[in-house]
Amino acid sequence: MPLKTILSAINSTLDQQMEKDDTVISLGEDAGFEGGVFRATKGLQQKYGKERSIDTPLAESAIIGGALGMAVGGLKPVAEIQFSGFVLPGFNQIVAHVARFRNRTRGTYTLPMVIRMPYGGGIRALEHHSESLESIFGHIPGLKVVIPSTPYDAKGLLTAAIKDPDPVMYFEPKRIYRAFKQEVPDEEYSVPIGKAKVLKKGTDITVVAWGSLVRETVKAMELLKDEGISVELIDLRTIKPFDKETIEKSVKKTGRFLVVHEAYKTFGPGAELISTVNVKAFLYLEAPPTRLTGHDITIPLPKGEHHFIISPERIAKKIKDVVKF
Amino acid sequence: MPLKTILSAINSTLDQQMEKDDTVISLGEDAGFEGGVFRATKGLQQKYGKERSIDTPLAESAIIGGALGMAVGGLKPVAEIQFSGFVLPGFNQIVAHVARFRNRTRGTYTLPMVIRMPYGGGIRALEHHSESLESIFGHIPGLKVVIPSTPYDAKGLLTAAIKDPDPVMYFEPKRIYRAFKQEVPDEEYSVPIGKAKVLKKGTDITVVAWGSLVRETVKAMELLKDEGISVELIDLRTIKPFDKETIEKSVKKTGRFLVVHEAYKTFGPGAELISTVNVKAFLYLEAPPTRLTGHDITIPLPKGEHHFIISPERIAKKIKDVVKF
Amino acid sequence: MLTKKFDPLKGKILEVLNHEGKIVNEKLEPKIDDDKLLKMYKSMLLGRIADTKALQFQRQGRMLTYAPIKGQEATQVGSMAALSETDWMVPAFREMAGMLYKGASLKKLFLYWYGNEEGNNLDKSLKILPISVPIASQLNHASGIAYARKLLKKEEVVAGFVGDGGTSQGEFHEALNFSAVFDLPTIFIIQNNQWAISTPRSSQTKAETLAHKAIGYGMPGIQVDGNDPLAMYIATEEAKKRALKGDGPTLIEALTYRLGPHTTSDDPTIYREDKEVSYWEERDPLKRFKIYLENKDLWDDKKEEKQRKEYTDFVTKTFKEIEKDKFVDLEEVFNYTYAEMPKDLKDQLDDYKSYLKEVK
Amino acid sequence: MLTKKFDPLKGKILEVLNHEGKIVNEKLEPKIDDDKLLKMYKSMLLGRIADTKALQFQRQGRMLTYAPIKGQEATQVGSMAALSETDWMVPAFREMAGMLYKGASLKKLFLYWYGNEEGNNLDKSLKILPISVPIASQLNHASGIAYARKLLKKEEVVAGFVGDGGTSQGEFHEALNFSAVFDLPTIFIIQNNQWAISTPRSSQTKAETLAHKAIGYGMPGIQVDGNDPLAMYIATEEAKKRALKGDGPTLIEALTYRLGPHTTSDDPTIYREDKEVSYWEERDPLKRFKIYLENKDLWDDKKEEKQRKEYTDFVTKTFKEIEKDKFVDLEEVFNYTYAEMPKDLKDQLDDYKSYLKEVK
Ligand SMILES: Cc1ncc(C[n+]2csc(CCOP(=O)(O)OP(=O)(O)O)c2C)c(N)n1
Ligand SMILES: Cc1ncc(C[n+]2csc(CCOP(=O)(O)OP(=O)(O)O)c2C)c(N)n1
Ligand SMILES: [Mg+2]
Ligand SMILES: [Mg+2]
Repeated sequence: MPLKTILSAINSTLDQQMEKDDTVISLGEDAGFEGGVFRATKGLQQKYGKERSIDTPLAESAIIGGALGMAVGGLKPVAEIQFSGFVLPGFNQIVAHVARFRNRTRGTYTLPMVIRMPYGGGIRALEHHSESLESIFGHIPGLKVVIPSTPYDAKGLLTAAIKDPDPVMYFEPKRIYRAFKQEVPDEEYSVPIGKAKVLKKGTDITVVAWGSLVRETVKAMELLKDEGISVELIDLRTIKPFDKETIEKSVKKTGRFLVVHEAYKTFGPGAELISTVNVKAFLYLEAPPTRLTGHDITIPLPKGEHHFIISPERIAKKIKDVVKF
Repeated sequence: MPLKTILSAINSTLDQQMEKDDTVISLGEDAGFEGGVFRATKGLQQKYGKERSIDTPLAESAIIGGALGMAVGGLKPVAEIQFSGFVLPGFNQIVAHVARFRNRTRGTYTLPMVIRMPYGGGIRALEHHSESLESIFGHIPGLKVVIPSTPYDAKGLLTAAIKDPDPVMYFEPKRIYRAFKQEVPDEEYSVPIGKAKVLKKGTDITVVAWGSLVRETVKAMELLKDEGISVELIDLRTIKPFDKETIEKSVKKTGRFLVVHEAYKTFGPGAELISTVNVKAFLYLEAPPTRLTGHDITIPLPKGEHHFIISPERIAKKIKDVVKF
Repeated sequence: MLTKKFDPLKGKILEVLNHEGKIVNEKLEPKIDDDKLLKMYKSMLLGRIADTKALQFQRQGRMLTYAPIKGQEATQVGSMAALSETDWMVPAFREMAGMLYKGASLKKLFLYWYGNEEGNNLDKSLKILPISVPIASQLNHASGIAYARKLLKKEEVVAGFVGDGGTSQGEFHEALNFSAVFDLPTIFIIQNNQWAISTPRSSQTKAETLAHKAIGYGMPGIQVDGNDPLAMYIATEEAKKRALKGDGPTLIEALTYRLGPHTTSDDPTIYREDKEVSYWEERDPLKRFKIYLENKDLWDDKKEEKQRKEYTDFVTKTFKEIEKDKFVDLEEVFNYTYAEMPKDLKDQLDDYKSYLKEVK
Repeated sequence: MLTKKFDPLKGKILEVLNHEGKIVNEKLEPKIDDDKLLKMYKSMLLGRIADTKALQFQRQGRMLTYAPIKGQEATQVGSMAALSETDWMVPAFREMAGMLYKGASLKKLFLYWYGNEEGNNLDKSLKILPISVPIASQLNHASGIAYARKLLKKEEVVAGFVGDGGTSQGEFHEALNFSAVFDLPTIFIIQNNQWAISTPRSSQTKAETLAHKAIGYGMPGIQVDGNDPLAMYIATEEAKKRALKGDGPTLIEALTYRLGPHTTSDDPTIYREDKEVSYWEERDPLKRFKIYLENKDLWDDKKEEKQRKEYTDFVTKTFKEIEKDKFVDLEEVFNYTYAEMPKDLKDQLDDYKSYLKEVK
């Protein structure tokens, strides 16, 4: 099996889906000829032509609203937004239309479409290149939101997203785009949307993370290996609709819960997971369900970013705190 | 003291502030000559002229981005968005700029500006006229978000918002725009941003609500009056930064917590309040902190809206459930 | 080319049938067969009658907000008549007459104004998109559909509607640019009815005409008498030809007027003068089209009376039927969020159902 | 009026100083005093040298992303030189030379590219807004400032910058329309450097020129040789006069070229040909301006050499200083979210501080 990074897994998955299905197309700013600023769509225009691997004008509403129209018109568009911070000009299209078309028309018009974008901090980027806005999209009925943390899942979730009859927001943890390689099967496969993955079994505490923070949590577990704490690590993978069952089962076993995310704290994703744990496992809780999150400040530029980014050390410390509560 | 509705309190507060301070101006679609579709800005153009009570072109980014520029240029703009559903085309300006200008320039440029908009359902309106998106804005560092539920607070919070050195999102519960009158002092006063209000003291359960649901909760308490349940009702008033102390104090006393909101459930405002209660009062909790919220479906058109809107009966039932846990 | 001959930069406006029902430009009179002419007129008439009734019903508190079309029937029907069944219509929210012409059922259309999503559930074969409330956003959908159909080698065009107010929105700009860049088979039709709620066209933009805006996208633009169904017909017909040849989109500014209020919650007397309204009442699209048909011996007062009565009965009956259809089922409001209901949403539905059972 | 004389609809482009350093239109040569001419040239030179050094530093991994300005100096300096100190500059992110001319400190400007918000903390009296990354969004700010200053009866104009790619964004449209509707004293300057990352101008829009877009807003538009500082100067000067007379905004399309990569993470050889680059290298704005100053006896090779050395030292020194300034304090990243830190945010800061203490 070939070894792939998350980025190359995304690239080859797009290639595979466009090869198998003529109605799958890709569009975005600089996403055609040069293959996108991260090269996630590299080679697609050369292989499938300008019409199916489209360089669009610089206009996110047109990209997303256009993709909606393409889906209505019989295509399966995969739209690339250059960085998640630049999805904002297209926010109206996503919330007012993409999320609602099925319901608005009582199922007459459905939108098999994917909106891909790199997200998250830690790459010493300029302003607006580091946001984690997953919970905002997770709040909107009608959207699905997925985030892979491995090359294997990157392929499986993207395949599932493209085949999904409904719109899927596909966030790419750009910090680990090329961080490591993994064996990724050549044949087509899906990772089901809505299913978390227990990465490591444990008995003392349940830790949920996604995207690049899965890797940071694994590092934290390394740091803790002599502490005698048995961590159960769950990669959430789908933010909406997320997998309550897996979390519930785990917390009922461990009695302790920590969610780690880079998104801002207040009204952020962790709050929802904690509230869910409360309902599903309240009587099993031995400590308050806890979150370790980005601060409620605009994610700083690189010279201050380390104050914001969540290190393995902080995760390790937090795990200890919760276990000792 | 004159009796005022929420709507007339808003109108006269704008009038008072524009009278006192030449730099306060109002702008929005149809907000000038005709005084807005709800007449919240009625009479201002006639009194202060077209330049200070502005009819803008139909373009929310221009309204919000324009207001930002006006604030930089020395004015205190109060921008009206016709319905909260139509703030979405201006979302980029709010998140990418309005929320960030102070931090981006390390305090050189600050934005004394207000973005007003009617929000919420229950008025049998067309699509996009009923959303409750407060938690999305609450998630963004740099924004303040307030929601009055009475004419008195409508004035006090709007005054505070206009005088605040930072941008404030001011959501107006249009369902109760004209629902009742209250004595509202003529003189200028502020209701502090960030402070909740205990509307009724009680000992069995803490219920937090805001906007039109405060009124519905009061009705629920009427329904419960023979049940021997002592409810402590808190009107949150400020969504960001919200008043953790008042909630903490209350829950430590009652041991039970219910938050009621019309916004969608998942990744919604209630999750944050519950998570906060968990941290602040975990050991005092006698039941899982609970939420009663809008379903995770696009808020339906009027013929189905009753399935979504939260009735006093449902609130009463939920209060009983939590108390009986 | 009409767009050359009636260059907005030269102050030209395309007119064929003037407000007195006279052909002012014989060479341009389109050859439309009699059946089609009658269908056009009847759609306009049905639209007009439904509009009038809707306002009555609304005043009686029997209907929700409704956005009247009175005065704009020719813009809508003239353009839709130039398209084929296989072409697409992407409406804003004030295109009832055009939708009727294209085959939408009156009942469905008014189910929407009665507050039921089912009203947007038009037969897919009609190729009419649902009503779009967020101003101008639908134009990007028009571009996208046009892109898809072109790529799939379908000989179809897409007509996207927007108001004069809508031309100020960023999405107007992005959509027109997108269509132009890719030479898409899109036709953008601005219903310039002179007002956006209380905001007059003159406060919306300093552009001399809205057709001028085409220049910024490198596409042809034309100003058309929007109360003249024949002018709208030929302008759209030409745009369609251009689109199918691969020459890209066209911008049509239809000069028309909203004779009624913005919506039923609007009071236009606050912001506009009666004499403006009467000026435009004289330019009523139905009046002139009726004369045209009469001159062709296709129509007369008797037919008119009969048809009016028939439509009035039909509309009243339809509205009454709609009124019977009371509330939407609980399942309905949950069922269409996703193809398959996620477990959590199912739980929410079940919770709510048990609540309803308990309190019953 | 230049905008009449050089009507983009007629294919006209405003040029004064051609690429060989010859005045091609003597009547239009502006009377700029010698000091100002020298200040203009020096700002361009400083910009060029800083740009070159920045690319070196970046290649050595000592700087973050940086957006080079090489080739666009005349557009920026020519326009800024026509404004007063009291006028406003609303940049996108590729306007370093213009910012330097207007008085921004090189150190601050590069603190930003080294990843420190302090780099945007320019002295308020400079009236330069911070760098704006979300394409075209800053133009709405320009309109708003212009509105405020006009209302406050200040005799000031606001220059808003955007790239050719930025003209596709909805915010471009909304801002221009807003300024035009209210006759605001705004000057919109498109730095058409032919590329938006890998996307050429021709894929951005079908408009014949970007100046054509002015027509859709009813404002004057003009295409200017953006590598000609004198042409940029007079175009901006006229726009300023018009703005202060109350006649509203102007759109200036400056034809220029980005000689470097889009940013330091971009490889332009992927998408464009060397011969295009050499074509534009011949049209280097500094080269021609130097000849012009030499012909006026204001400059010579010796001065050039001296000045280059001085600036090279200054830039190197500045960059090294910046490199010393290592990380931003923890307090700094929290302090400017609000005027007063809300209790909850203070708690987050304190929590984090205690964590840091504990792990130390
Ligand atoms: C994005 C957005 N902002 C505001 C509104 C509220 N609104 C509804 S109709 C309308 C005026 C539309 O004017 P125009 O485009 O001329 O269309 P007309 O109503 O005249 O048909 C406004 C402001 C909206 N629907 N969408
Ligand atoms: C809203 C938004 N979308 C995408 C980007 C990413 N991006 C940064 S620069 C750029 C190209 C800009 O081209 P142009 O406007 O011509 O300016 P130039 O870079 O040539 O100066 C893009 C797409 C962005 N900054 N903002
Ligand atoms: Mg209109
Ligand atoms: Mg460019």
